[in-house]
Parts: sequence; C-alpha cells; structure tokens
Amino acid sequence: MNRERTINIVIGGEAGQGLVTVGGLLSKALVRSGYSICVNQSYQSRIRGGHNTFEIRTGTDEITAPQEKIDLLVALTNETIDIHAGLLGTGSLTVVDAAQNASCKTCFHVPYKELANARSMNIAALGVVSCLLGLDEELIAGIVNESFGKKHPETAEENRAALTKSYEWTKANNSRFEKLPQAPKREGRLMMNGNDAVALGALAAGVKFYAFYPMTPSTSIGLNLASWAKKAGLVVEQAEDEIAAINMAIGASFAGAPAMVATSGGGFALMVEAVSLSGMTETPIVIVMGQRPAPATGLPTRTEQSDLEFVLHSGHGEFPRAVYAPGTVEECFWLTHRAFHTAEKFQGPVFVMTDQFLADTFRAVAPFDLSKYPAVRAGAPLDDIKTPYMRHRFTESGVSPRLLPGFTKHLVVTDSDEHTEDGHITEDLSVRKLMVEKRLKKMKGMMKETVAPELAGVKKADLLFVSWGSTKGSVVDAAAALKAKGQNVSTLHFSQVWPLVPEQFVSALEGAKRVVCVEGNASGQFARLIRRETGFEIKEHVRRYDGLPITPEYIIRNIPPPL
Amino acid sequence: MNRERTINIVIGGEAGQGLVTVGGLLSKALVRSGYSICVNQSYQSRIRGGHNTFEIRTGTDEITAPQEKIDLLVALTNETIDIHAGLLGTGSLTVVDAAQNASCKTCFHVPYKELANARSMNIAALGVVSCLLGLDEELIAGIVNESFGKKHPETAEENRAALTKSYEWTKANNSRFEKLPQAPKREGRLMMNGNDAVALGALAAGVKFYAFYPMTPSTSIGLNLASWAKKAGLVVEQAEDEIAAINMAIGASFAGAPAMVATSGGGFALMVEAVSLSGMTETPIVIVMGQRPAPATGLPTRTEQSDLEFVLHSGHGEFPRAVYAPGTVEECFWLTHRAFHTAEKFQGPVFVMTDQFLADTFRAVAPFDLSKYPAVRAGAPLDDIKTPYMRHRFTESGVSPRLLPGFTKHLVVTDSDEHTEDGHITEDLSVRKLMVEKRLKKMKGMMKETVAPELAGVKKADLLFVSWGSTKGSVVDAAAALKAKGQNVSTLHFSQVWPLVPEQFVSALEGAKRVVCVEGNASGQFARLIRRETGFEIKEHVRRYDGLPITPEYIIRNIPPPL
Amino acid sequence: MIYPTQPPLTKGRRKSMVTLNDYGQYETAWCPGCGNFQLLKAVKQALVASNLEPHQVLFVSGIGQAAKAPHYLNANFFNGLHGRSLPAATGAKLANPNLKVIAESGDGCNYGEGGNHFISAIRRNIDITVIVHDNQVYGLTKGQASPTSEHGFTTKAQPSGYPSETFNPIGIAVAMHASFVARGFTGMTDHLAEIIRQAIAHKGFSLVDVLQPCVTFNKTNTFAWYKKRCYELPKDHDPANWDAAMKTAYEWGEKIPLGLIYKCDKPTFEDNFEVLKSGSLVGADTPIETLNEIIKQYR
Amino acid sequence: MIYPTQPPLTKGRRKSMVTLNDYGQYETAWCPGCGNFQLLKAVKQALVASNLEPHQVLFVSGIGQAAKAPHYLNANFFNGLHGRSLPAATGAKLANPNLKVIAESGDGCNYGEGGNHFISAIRRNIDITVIVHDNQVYGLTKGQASPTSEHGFTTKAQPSGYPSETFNPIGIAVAMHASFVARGFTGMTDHLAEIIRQAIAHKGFSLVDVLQPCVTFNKTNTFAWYKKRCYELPKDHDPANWDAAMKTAYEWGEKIPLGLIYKCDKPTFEDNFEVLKSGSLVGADTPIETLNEIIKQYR
Ligand SMILES: Cc1ncc(C[n+]2csc(CCOP(=O)(O)OP(=O)(O)O)c2C)c(N)n1
Ligand SMILES: Cc1ncc(C[n+]2csc(CCOP(=O)(O)OP(=O)(O)O)c2C)c(N)n1
Ligand code: SF4
Ligand code: SF4
Ligand SMILES: [Mg+2]
Ligand SMILES: [Mg+2]
Repeated sequence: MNRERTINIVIGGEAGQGLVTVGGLLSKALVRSGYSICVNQSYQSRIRGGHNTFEIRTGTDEITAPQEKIDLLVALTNETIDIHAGLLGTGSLTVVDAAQNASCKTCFHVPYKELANARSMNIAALGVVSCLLGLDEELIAGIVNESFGKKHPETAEENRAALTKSYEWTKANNSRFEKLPQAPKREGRLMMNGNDAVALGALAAGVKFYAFYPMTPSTSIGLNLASWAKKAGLVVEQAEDEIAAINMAIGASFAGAPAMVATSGGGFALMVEAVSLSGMTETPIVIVMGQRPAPATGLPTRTEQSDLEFVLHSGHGEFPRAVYAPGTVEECFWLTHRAFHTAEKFQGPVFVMTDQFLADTFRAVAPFDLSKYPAVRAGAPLDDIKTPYMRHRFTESGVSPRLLPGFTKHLVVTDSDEHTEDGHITEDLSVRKLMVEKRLKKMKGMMKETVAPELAGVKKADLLFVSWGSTKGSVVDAAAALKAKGQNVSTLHFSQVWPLVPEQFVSALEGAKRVVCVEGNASGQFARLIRRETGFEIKEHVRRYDGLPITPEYIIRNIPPPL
Repeated sequence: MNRERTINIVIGGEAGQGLVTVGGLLSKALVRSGYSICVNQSYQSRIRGGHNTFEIRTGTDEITAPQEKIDLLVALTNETIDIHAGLLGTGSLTVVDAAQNASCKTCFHVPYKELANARSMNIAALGVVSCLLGLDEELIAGIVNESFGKKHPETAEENRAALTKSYEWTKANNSRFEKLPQAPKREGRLMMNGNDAVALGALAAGVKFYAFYPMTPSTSIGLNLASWAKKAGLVVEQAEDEIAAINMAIGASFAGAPAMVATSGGGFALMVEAVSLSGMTETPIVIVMGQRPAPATGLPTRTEQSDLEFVLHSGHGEFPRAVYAPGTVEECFWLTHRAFHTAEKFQGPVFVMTDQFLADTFRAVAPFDLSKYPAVRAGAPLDDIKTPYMRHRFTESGVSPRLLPGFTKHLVVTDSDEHTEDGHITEDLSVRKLMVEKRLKKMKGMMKETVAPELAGVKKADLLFVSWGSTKGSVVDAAAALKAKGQNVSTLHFSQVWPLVPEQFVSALEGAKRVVCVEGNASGQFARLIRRETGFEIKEHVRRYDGLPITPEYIIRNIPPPL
Repeated sequence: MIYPTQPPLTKGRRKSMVTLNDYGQYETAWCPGCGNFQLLKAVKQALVASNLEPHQVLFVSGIGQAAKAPHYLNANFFNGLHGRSLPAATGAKLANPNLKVIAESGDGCNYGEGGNHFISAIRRNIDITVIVHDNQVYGLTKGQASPTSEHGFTTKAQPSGYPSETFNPIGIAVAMHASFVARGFTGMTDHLAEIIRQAIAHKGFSLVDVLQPCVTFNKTNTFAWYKKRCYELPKDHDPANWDAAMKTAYEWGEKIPLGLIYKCDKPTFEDNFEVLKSGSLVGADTPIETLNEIIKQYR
Repeated sequence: MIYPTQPPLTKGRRKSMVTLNDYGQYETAWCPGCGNFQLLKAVKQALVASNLEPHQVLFVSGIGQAAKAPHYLNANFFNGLHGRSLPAATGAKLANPNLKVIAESGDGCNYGEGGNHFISAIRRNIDITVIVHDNQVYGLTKGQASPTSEHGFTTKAQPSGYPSETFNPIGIAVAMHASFVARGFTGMTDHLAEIIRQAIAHKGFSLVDVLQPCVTFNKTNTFAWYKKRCYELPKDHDPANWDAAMKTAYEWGEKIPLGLIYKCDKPTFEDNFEVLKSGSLVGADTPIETLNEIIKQYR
C-alpha cells in the first residue's frame, strides 16, 4: 500500500463496454513489462449493463492482494465516478471521456472522439492508461494485435492508430500522474487467474475426463480444458445436470481416466450423493468448489468463503477426504495437481476450494517447471496385485491396489452398498465393521501428507492472523502494513483445511497474545473447525459476507479493539 | 435386564415367512394386555429369504431399550437357532418345529403339522408363544380376527382353530417356561413405531402436503400419511425424485400448506440444494431424516447415526435451522409436531433425525391428548402486516410476517437470489449484508426455544453418559444396570442437537468425573460438535457402526477402561 | 387475530377490467435487443386478456435470464432453483388450486437441469402453464450449448460443436400426449400473447415453447433466422389430431410452425385428489375427531 | 513396476469359445418365481452368444432388485447410485471405449430417479446397452408405483391409485430416434437373449425394455397377464421405418409387441471426440511438449 511501490487501477463501466478486454490487455502488458499484478474483477449477474469493475493493482515487487484506495480510475461511465469517489486520494487521477461532462477534482478529460472511432474507443482508453503508467507503446500494440489481429484483421489498423494517437495525446497532456517505476527484467512469466491455474494443474496431473454443468465462478475451468481437449487428449463433456457430471466423472475414473468436476454451491449440492459414492466405492475424484455467496442462488458473481463446513461434511456417512484451499494462483496450480495424486493414492474424493475472487484474479506467475509435476498413473502396478484379486482387499493402510476394468483378466467389482473385499454386496455385519475401519484408516495416511499451514513471522507474536484459502494475500499484506507501523504481527495460513494435523499449528496459536481469524463468511466456520479439532478457541474475528473480497484495508479496519 | 421383570422374545426366520406378522400381532397382544414393549426389527435389503428377526422385549414396567440376551426364541428356520445360540441363557426356551429335527438344550419341539395346516402355521406359532407368556387366548384370537378377518374371512375359522389347538397343546406340554407376571390395567394405550409417531405428529401439526420418493427406513411415514390423506384432507405425492419431492413441498409451503418430506441419507443428499433454498426464501419445511448406514447405499435396512454432521451443514451458505433428534417413540410424535411450529415460526428448514432402529421399533405409548398439540396456522395474521407489504421486511427478530399468495391483494415475492426486502433480486451489497444478518438473527429466537438436554441422575456423577437421538433408552437402561451395581452414573440426553445452548449442559459435563459419549457412528460426531460449541472435549466413547442398534449390553461391554 | 381468507378466483373480482398498468413497467437486466422484452410484453398482454389480477397469479421460475422475467411485472412470485420451477409450481398448485400458476424459465432450466421434472409434469397433467424462453443457449452463464442447441453448435464450451442431438420439446410433449402444446416466437408478439392466453385458460398442463433470440450468445438462431422460418399454423390444423400434431412437432428447419400444435382434454392431476375438490388445502382445518379416529387404529 | 496394458477387444481373444460356465452361477437375493431369474439367464446367453469374455465387459447398475443382477454373474461391475447408472456408464465408456458397457437397472432407476439421464443418453447416442428390468413397480422398496405403473395402479403409497399417466419408455425412445429400441419379456428367454445380443452388437445407444413380472408386488401385470398379451413382431416389421415404429411403440393393452421396434444407424457420441479415435483415454500420456505449448498461451 505504498504509493511508490504499487498503483491501483480501476476500470469501471457497464458490462458490454469491453472493460474486461481493456483490463485483460493492460494486465498482460504489465506482466510482460515485468510488473506484478493482482486483479480483482467485480461484476453483476447479467450480460449487459450494471456496474462492473476490473481492478489491477500493480507494481515492481510481488503483489499479493487487492487494494481499496484507487490511484487511477478509468471511468467508462459517469456512474463509475460517483461510486468510487470516496476511494480516490489527492494524487489520484480519473480518466474520463471529455464528452461526458464529468467534473471532479481528479478528472483527466480525454477527447476520445478525436482520438478514435466508436469501435476502437476501448483501445484508446488502453493507450491513455498505458502512457500514464509509462508502458512501452510497441509492447501494447503487439498485445493488441495478438488478441485482435487474427480474429478481426479489418480493425487492426484502426486499433493501431487509436492506440498511437491516444498514447501521444496523453504524453502531451499529462502533467500530474507519476508513472510506474522501472520494472526488473523478468523472463517467461505467465499471466493467469485462479481458474486458469486450476485447469493447468489438472492438465499437468493428466486429467483425462472432465464433466461439468455451467456455473459461475467455475465455468471457465471447463472452457480452458475444452479448448485443449483435442491437443491434450481428454474428453470434456457438458452434462445434463451436476448429478450426471459427477457420476460420469466417477464412472470414467473407475475405468481409469483421471477425472475432475468443478462447480459452485448449488451445483455442488447436487453432487454430494456422489461424493459419498466416491468414498464408498473408493474411486478417485477431484472436485473443484468455486465458492460464491449463498444460500441458494445468492449472488452468483460475487465472492464468499461460506461453504467450508458444507464441503467438509458433504455426503452421507463417514469416509475420508482431503480439502485443499489454495491461497494464491500458484497454489491453485500445484494444489490441483496434488489433488489428483491424493485422490489416486487414497482413492476417494479430494476437494480444491476456491472462490470467485481467486477464480477471477489475474496474477503474474513464474513459469511452471512441468518436470516437477508428473501425471497421475491410474491403477496399481501388477506387482502390487495379490490373487485372487479383490478390489477392496483389506490392507495395513486401508488402501487396496486398484486394477482397471478390462486391463487384465481379473474382474474389478465395486458397489455403493456395503460390500465384501471382492466388491460384492453383503449383509455380513462383521464385514461392515471392518470395511468402515478400512476406509477410515486411510485418514492416517492422508494426515502424513497434509500441507502444513504457513506461519509467517515470529512464533510469539502480539497478533496472529489465522486464515484459509483465497484471503492469504490480503492477510499477509495487512500484516506487513501493521508491521511497518511497528506492530508485532504474524500470519498462519492454511492451504489445506482437511485433514488438520494439530501438532503442525497449535503451538503457534497458543504462542500468540491475540489470535484473529480472518474469513469470508458470517459464522466463523474455520475458527469453529479449529476449536473442534484442537479445543483452541479463537475469540476474535474479521469476517466479511457482503460479496466482496477481504482486502488488507478491510482487515485493518475491522480488527476488533483489543479485548 | 431382570428376568423377573422383562422377557426378550426373538422371532427369527426368512423374509416371507410372516415373522413380522406374528411379531406385530404378538406385540399388539402384549400392549393390550397391559405390558410394555420394545421391538427391534432386523432385516435384510431383500424381499424374500435372508435371515430376519423380530425382537420384542416385554415386561410390566416401562421398557426403554432392546436387549441382546434372549429368553424366548421362536425359530422358524434352523439357521435361527445357530445364529442365536450364544445369546440364550439356561432359563431360555427355543420354540422349534418338531419336524425340523433341531436339537438343542433349550429346544421346545412343537408338532406344528398336527396343530395347523401350512397356511396358518404362523398363527400356531403365535398360539404357542401366547400361551408360554400367559396371555389370554380370547384376546389373541380377537386381534388375529381384527387383522385377518376382513381381508381373508375364508381363513378365519382355520386361524381360530390353529390358535386354540396350539395354545392348548402348549398349556399341556410346557413345564419349563415361566410366564409373564400379571400386568397392571392400562387403558387406551397405543402401539406404534417411530415412523407412525412421526406421521401422527405431522398430522396433529396440520401437515397438508407431503411429497416423497421411497427410501428405507423413511417410506412408511408416507404410507401412513397416504392412508389418511382423504380423511384428513392432505395431499401425498410420490415424486419423480427427491429433488422434486422437496421442491414441491417448498412450493406448497410457500403457498400456505404445512409441508414435510422424509428420506434417508442418499435421498437427503439430493435435497440439500433445496434446504438452502428454504433458508434463503425463508419458507418453512420439515425434513425427516431416517438414518441408515452409509456411505452411499450402505446397508439400506440397518441403523446408524452417522449423518449428524451432514445434516447440520447441509446446503450451501449460512442460514438458521433446527435439528430435533427424538429419543423415543413419544418424542417422535411431539418433536415432529414441534418441528412444524418451529419451521413456521422461524421460516426455514427444520429437521427430525431418526434412524432405522427408531423408525421400526414398536412401543406401547400413552394416548396423546391432541388438544395439547394444536395445528400450525400458516402465514401471519393481518394485524402483523405493515404496508407496503414486503415478504422479507427487516425486523427486530429477523422474522418477517409472511403472507400467503392469493389471500390478499398484497403480492408475495421471494427469490433464491439475494433480494431486497420486497423479495426482488438485488446486487446491492449493503442489502446483502443486512439480509445475511437478518436471517442469522433468527438463530437467537430459536435458541430460546431449544429443547434442553435431559439430565437424569446426580450432577456430579462418577460416570456421565452423553447421547443423542435413538440411543436414549439404551443409555438410560445401561445406567440403571450400573447403578444397580452400586455405581454413581448419570445420563445426559439431547433430543435437540441444534442449536445448542451450552448454558443448558456445560456444568453437567464439567461436574462429572468421567464423561462417555455414546453414539452410533465411527467418528464421534456429536462429541466433536460439543467440543466445537463448548470447548469441552469428551475423551471417552462408545461407538457402534456395524448396522445394529446400540443396546444396554453393548454399552456396558464397551465402556472404555478408566483412563 | 384475523387471518386473511382467500376470495375464490371467480369471485370478488373488481368491477373494472385489468389493464397493462396493473402489471407495471420495470427496468430489466437484459441485453438491449433481447427477445425477452417481447416475451415479457406478450405475457402481460395475455394476463390482461385473461382479466387476471396480479394477486391471483403466482409465477414460479428457476434461474437464468429467462427466469428473471417475472421480476419485471406485478404478481406473486417464487423464484426458486435452477431447473426446479416445475416441482415448486406443482406443489404450490396442489396446495392452492385457486391460484393461476405459471412457470416461466429458460430452455436450460426446463429441458436441461429440469428434464426429469418436465416429463413428470406432463405425465401429471397438472394444471399449470409453462412458458419456456427457448433461446437454444445458456444465456446467463454466457453462452454454452443448451439441450435445444443445434447439433454441432460451437461455443467456448463446445469448441468442436455440440455433440448431442437436439432436444425437441414439442416432439416429446406431443409424443407424451401433453394436454396443450404450443410454440410461439417473440417476433410475433400478439400471436404469442394469444397463445399464452389460451394456455392459461387451458385446464391441464400447458407448454408454450417460445423461440426467443439471444442477441449476445446465439449467432446461429437469430431473429432473422427465426423470422425467415416461422409461420403460423394454418386454420385447418387440427390440434386434436395426434398424428398430425406429431408430424407438425417434427417440422423444423426451413419451416418452423407456430401456434397450438396439440391439445387434448383429459382429467387434470388435481382431479385425482378428492380433498382438492372442496378447494384449497391452505387454511383448511382437520377436525380433532378425525384425528382421534385415525389415532384409534393404533390401539 | 509394470502396469497392465489392455488388449484391444478384438485381439488377444482366447481360442476357445466363451461358455455359460464363464459367467458362473450364484445365489441371488430375489424372490422365488421372480422374472429376474430368466432375465439373468438371457443376459448370460447373450454374452456367450456375443463371445465376450467376462473381463471385456463392464456392467454398470443403479440400486433396486434389478440392479443387483450383475452381482450374479462374472464381469467387471460398477454398482453405483439409484438412478445414476447411465451417467456412470457414459463416463466409463468415454474413458475406455474398448469396454463393452452394459447398464442394467430397474424401471424406477432408469425412468424415475434417472429420467433426465435416460433422455440425455438417447440424445448422446452413446454406445452402451441399457437393459431395463421393467416390472412396473418399485420392488426393493416394497411395491410403490413406478413411472411405468398403470394409471390407477393401487399400492400402499397410492391407495387411491397411481395419479400420473404411465411413462412409455419405448414411445419416448422411438420419438427421440434412439438408435436401437427393443422390448423383451422374461417369459420368452431365448427371444430375449437374442434381442440383448443384437443390442450389444449394435453401435450406439441401445435400449432393451424387458417386461419382468414381480411376483410379490405387482399383482396386475403378472406373468399370465404379459403372457397373454405379448407377441413377437412379425418378420415384416421394418425397424428402419420410424412411422411404423411409432405406431408399434404405442401398441399396449390387449396386444404387446416384442422385438426390435426401431433401429437406425448414425454416428455415436464417441465419434464426436477425435481423441477417442485413437483408442482409450486410459493410460494415454500427454507429451510434456504439448503441455508446454498450452502453457505458452499464458505468456
Ligand atoms: C444447480 C445450478 N446449476 C447451475 C447454475 C448456473 N446457471 C444459472 S442460469 C444457467 C443457465 C440458464 O440457461 P437457460 O435456462 O436457458 O436460461 P437463459 O439464461 O438462456 O435465459 C445456469 C447453468 C445454477 N444457478 N444452479
Ligand atoms: C437416492 C435414492 N433414493 C431412493 C432409494 C431407495 N430405492 C432403492 S431401490 C428403489 C426402487 C427400485 O425400483 P426399480 O428401479 O424399479 O427396481 P426394482 O427393485 O423394481 O427391480 C428405491 C426407491 C435409493 N437407494 N437412493
Ligand atoms: S444473454 Fe441473451 S438471453 Fe440473456 S438477456 Fe442477453 S440477449 Fe437476452
Ligand atoms: S420383489 Fe419383485 S422384482 Fe424384487 S425379487 Fe421379488 S418378485 Fe422380483
Ligand atoms: Mg436459454
Ligand atoms: Mg421396478
């Protein structure tokens, strides 16, 4: 939150005005120029109209969180100015269309009409902002061409002209706005959002089957995978409903295709019977749960973290599961990849919990070294197979080597009813007891592999922030701001929320003077979970449930007064 | 467990042999004769064959739990003898067909062939048992006639003859088995199982709409209601699936018909999206969850208590709910009745959690005084309505007076999306925040009405059993047995498991030397809940998850050795 | 305390006729040019033509662009879950048959997520009207294929084309002898309004599948595309003739027939329930004697 | 470590022919006299006649008395959730098209709980065979009406009679141009086995609806009832003729036609996916270069 280090750009307007395009291109330009970014997309559940924003916080150092205060506001409508007035500082600039007749202290009136025709107005705005930020014109032009050149060659020249004109005009007319400091050279970085990273993580893990039913904010995971399906050799199918999606995926997984589904609250609600099926038949499945405000349809395009307890206890009966909750876009990648391995190894449902904020937030990430992320190999090697082959054979670890149907003469049989070791339905209640224990035993193995929460800062802090999932960056950023003011603050972030291994973190909780749990829901679900598992009661909270992401400023504003 | 006070009768055989008929008639005879009963039905998920039992524990005093030790075994097949051999005592008797050639120390060989023809063999067995127990022959004959007389008048005489013959034969040949002590006169008592009582509770509460999709062990609730539909003026509809069932019920409730659904784990899994819908639209709905062993299809006809956490957190997002867990057949009645009132008052989902054991256990209950159980009145009186009418108007309590569509000129509007007070979809995030708080506020009102857990025994016991739901009777019985041996034992039973009000019970937990949580699942879900809500960790457990009900003997056998 | 009691639909009508003003005029969240605007207009016209007052009508919808429609007029409204408008409407209708219940939702909602309810509602012949905004695409979630999308239709989710065969809702409804099956087009608002009016008047399940151009996501089945193909069924089309209706139901391509395709009169679902003959379930008391009599069977 | 690799269905066949013994003989949990026994027998005969070895076949079922059937023979078997056999079968088939995938379940499972999947599977024309034990009742849950129960059928759950109209699975399947639609009867085992054999051989979605008396809960549609009515379609019935098939599909009552009612050859769902042309998805590696190329688009 240091003006010298980061600039927060907000592009605001109506859906359909192309602000996402401008935001995307600008983000790409920033990343290619070596800057870091954190994007926060705010939009309504409609296709045209409404007031939307595309927010980019950028700077030379790593940026982990969005910011409320606006440095550069690009207002495509006057409404944008009104809505954001309170967030502008004295050094801020508001880029407005000169024709809009807006008057404000921070206004920078751009005569778009003179710089571009209606079709390339967006590009003109991009030119203005690029110049204000001090980005290289050629680089921007290249990016614009990459994205429109092929699809609309007819407008290439027009765009180029608009860009240059507006860039030059801005150079000549801006005297106020201080451009970004020079960025370091950073080669090969990628720009992607949480959903892109989830899709790539799945791809690296060797996903071969993906079924879905569209639901915000998870839909773009499927769009990514669909676009690669031919090349990467996977099947992506839009199912008739979420029930079909997950049952298809489980069927595919049983047959040997690493499989994933993604959805949001309401869609997931329809999947929970099959979550239980995966647990019972010990069939691997990766489930991405992109959270949004609920109950019911709620606020389809906003963010929240209110489905933790729902996911943790989804499905009837008792069976092991693992739940990852990535805190960054990079974690979206490697935790999704890991989810596939966990699912295959322990043969059951594994979750990746994100939310709309994380799903849509673009970041600059270092390129992945794929050789470190091997694909899953479905099924067991022949060496592990004892005869007679029994799909649910009792073992020390609770994990039974699984064969894939059709690959050997051994028959692979499983059942959603309680079953004997060979997978056939049984009413033998002593077998039932052993099967329950077999399945739950796998929890032990999972706990050995739990991703430990990340403690940043000293062990005996005056103030310890506890968080999980997408709020990681904001918590870290808030802690940094408080530390800068001389406070002794640490953070404890969970990127895996189940199973928990108390030894990994209880001492950190007990060592801190004050512990504040930061989460995006109204009832403090994670704090409750911690108490249930450790007895440690977190008494102070920062919670948010209005649909917006938790920002560093929000945290600082809402830290309860010391008890 | 005192031979003088109770007799445990087990009728065993294959499905299709009519053992449920014999068991039912015998139970009725016992109840009419003034005895208490506790029935435990054990059957397989098939229509014919397999080994099933119908177990009746009976005596003069109140009987709260089943018993494992068998006093009188009525073996319809030799398999029955083998299976139960270990549970017979020296004073026990095994009633077998003389033709079966079974040999056992306890065998009492009945020459059925001489006493009855094939068709009335069952009735002969009934005659034998009735005589052994010392029941009045005329009374039995009356009951048999009531139940077969109308449907099969042609066999009435045959049955009567078989009954008398076998009764007389037994009188002449039994020298070993001591009959029941004389029962007190008890007028007007009813014989019913948990599902009957749930259905009657709903009826008393004025249920007007019931939709279901068949699923063991909940199905008979619907069969009861369907049989009364015409008379009592309600609509019962078998839906195409559970999703339809609950959405129909919510639609009906919105329109003003007190509505209920009942299901089991897998069917409930399909309902959870609509649970969230009920929470969001603030539409009353009563959901009966008849638990059975899971995951997935599990053991369809057995019992378990493993869906507590699932129910507590079912549905995406955050909204209030109440969860009742009757411990007896009487509680099934009045808690279901209460569930309707709670649902109407707080406008949301209310659960009644039972399980196969409770659903199927027949008991003798005192007649209900219906004047104490008034029907629900759906919708608010006109006096409560402010104009302009807004379905989701903000109020002190969080409850908005609800009107029913079509009953006034006011329009009743609600939405599964986040909405303004008038029920229309909104993207106003400040309204969102207020609406979340409005909904959650209702929790406070609910907590004022939480049914307090029942503490039986001293406050500072050496040993405190904690239990919830159907295990109540077994826990009480086990405690009595231990007390009889001089131990200082108390019980704390929860018939409402959400919301919890710690002040109601924490002192009891803290006052006891040892606390043992008794529950029918493998992971100790209720104990975890207690810890989450109070911080109190219950360290000792008796758990069962093999599909059978928890019996007093099971508890005593499985109390952990003192720490 | 006084509880409201419901005037029967036929009684207590006010003297003056219902007008379009009664149904109001609201801002929508739809894209400019969307067919939904005409559909909304047609629905209002139909309500006015039916002389129904807003409080006599209950709309039930699912989730989607289509499903927002009832937010933009005055009436009772239960906006439920995606795909579940039919069961909710069925429950409401059974609870209170005095209400005019209209389910309004998209093609994705009714034929995708809600497919099972669609066929079940037909088999019930429940007396509700279902208006489907059939834009052959998922609008609100930004343009994936819907069950009525054409085979091969390419979208971001189906870059190699929609791999399933197209669902023919009219075909299925006629094949199942649904009691009122009609098709409309938003480009012919008056005709559409008249169909909807008839559907509302029909006793039994009535389906109005409405071709509704989505200007944003369906660049194949555009306004012009429909306009070119749609024609009103000739006067001599006999909706009572099932064989003819089946033929008409499968007509699609160069020519798309509009109008009432099939109709038959048969008992409604409600007719199965004696308790509904005496009116609505809402507010009806069960005498304590009846309850006691029922309880007696447990003696 | 050596991982198993799959022999293509056509290769690696053992020399000797498959026999009934390969499919074993097991104790069942069915009622004596149930039609399921004949159905099981017919399925085994069909598998033998198809010369399929047990490990080449994957059965997928839901929950019900019918759905237990594959427990009683040797084959790979995924016994999933009530109503969800079709999606699970679809997923398995797409993952490994080399498997012969057969979904076997009851009328409740396929047409009730699974209704939406049934119509979707037809629209996909996925190459699986669906065998429906159609006893017109819910057996395992003790005799409630199923979608195929007759209107008015009384049960404990429907004491005033089943209030919905009967679902006609054959009618719907033909109306939707499902690529193979047949009906069998357990009372004619050889005929049934031959139909199932053809269904398995058919490329595309094949439905075999099997009239299967439930001796315990369906006292209306008994063995004798079916026996009296069922007749084999005459040789001159042309299953390629849709109009004739539609007529046949709606024949029910005094006469019930058995046999292959409708058949058409068209591309299967799998044909839409280029990746499946090279075989199964299972075990296929994606070269790291391809992945890197995909990742490049995020530069
Ligand atoms: C259970 C569930 N799954 C998915 C969604 C997301 N969703 C909202 S609208 C919609 C599609 C709407 O398509 P359609 O019904 O055709 O309406 P349109 O927007 O085209 O008018 C989907 C998939 C949801 N809200 N709930
Ligand atoms: C989600 C779900 N709902 C309900 C059930 C209970 N159930 C088991 S089998 C069955 C009906 C079976 O009928 P059908 O498919 O016709 O098979 P049948 O027993 O008649 O062969 C039902 C409702 C279940 N297992 N899962
Ligand atoms: S997305 Fe399509 S259907 Fe939705 S409002 Fe826009 S044009 Fe209409
Ligand atoms: S209940 Fe019916 S379908 Fe099930 S096994 Fe018995 S006879 Fe067969
Ligand atoms: Mg649509
Ligand atoms: Mg059946």
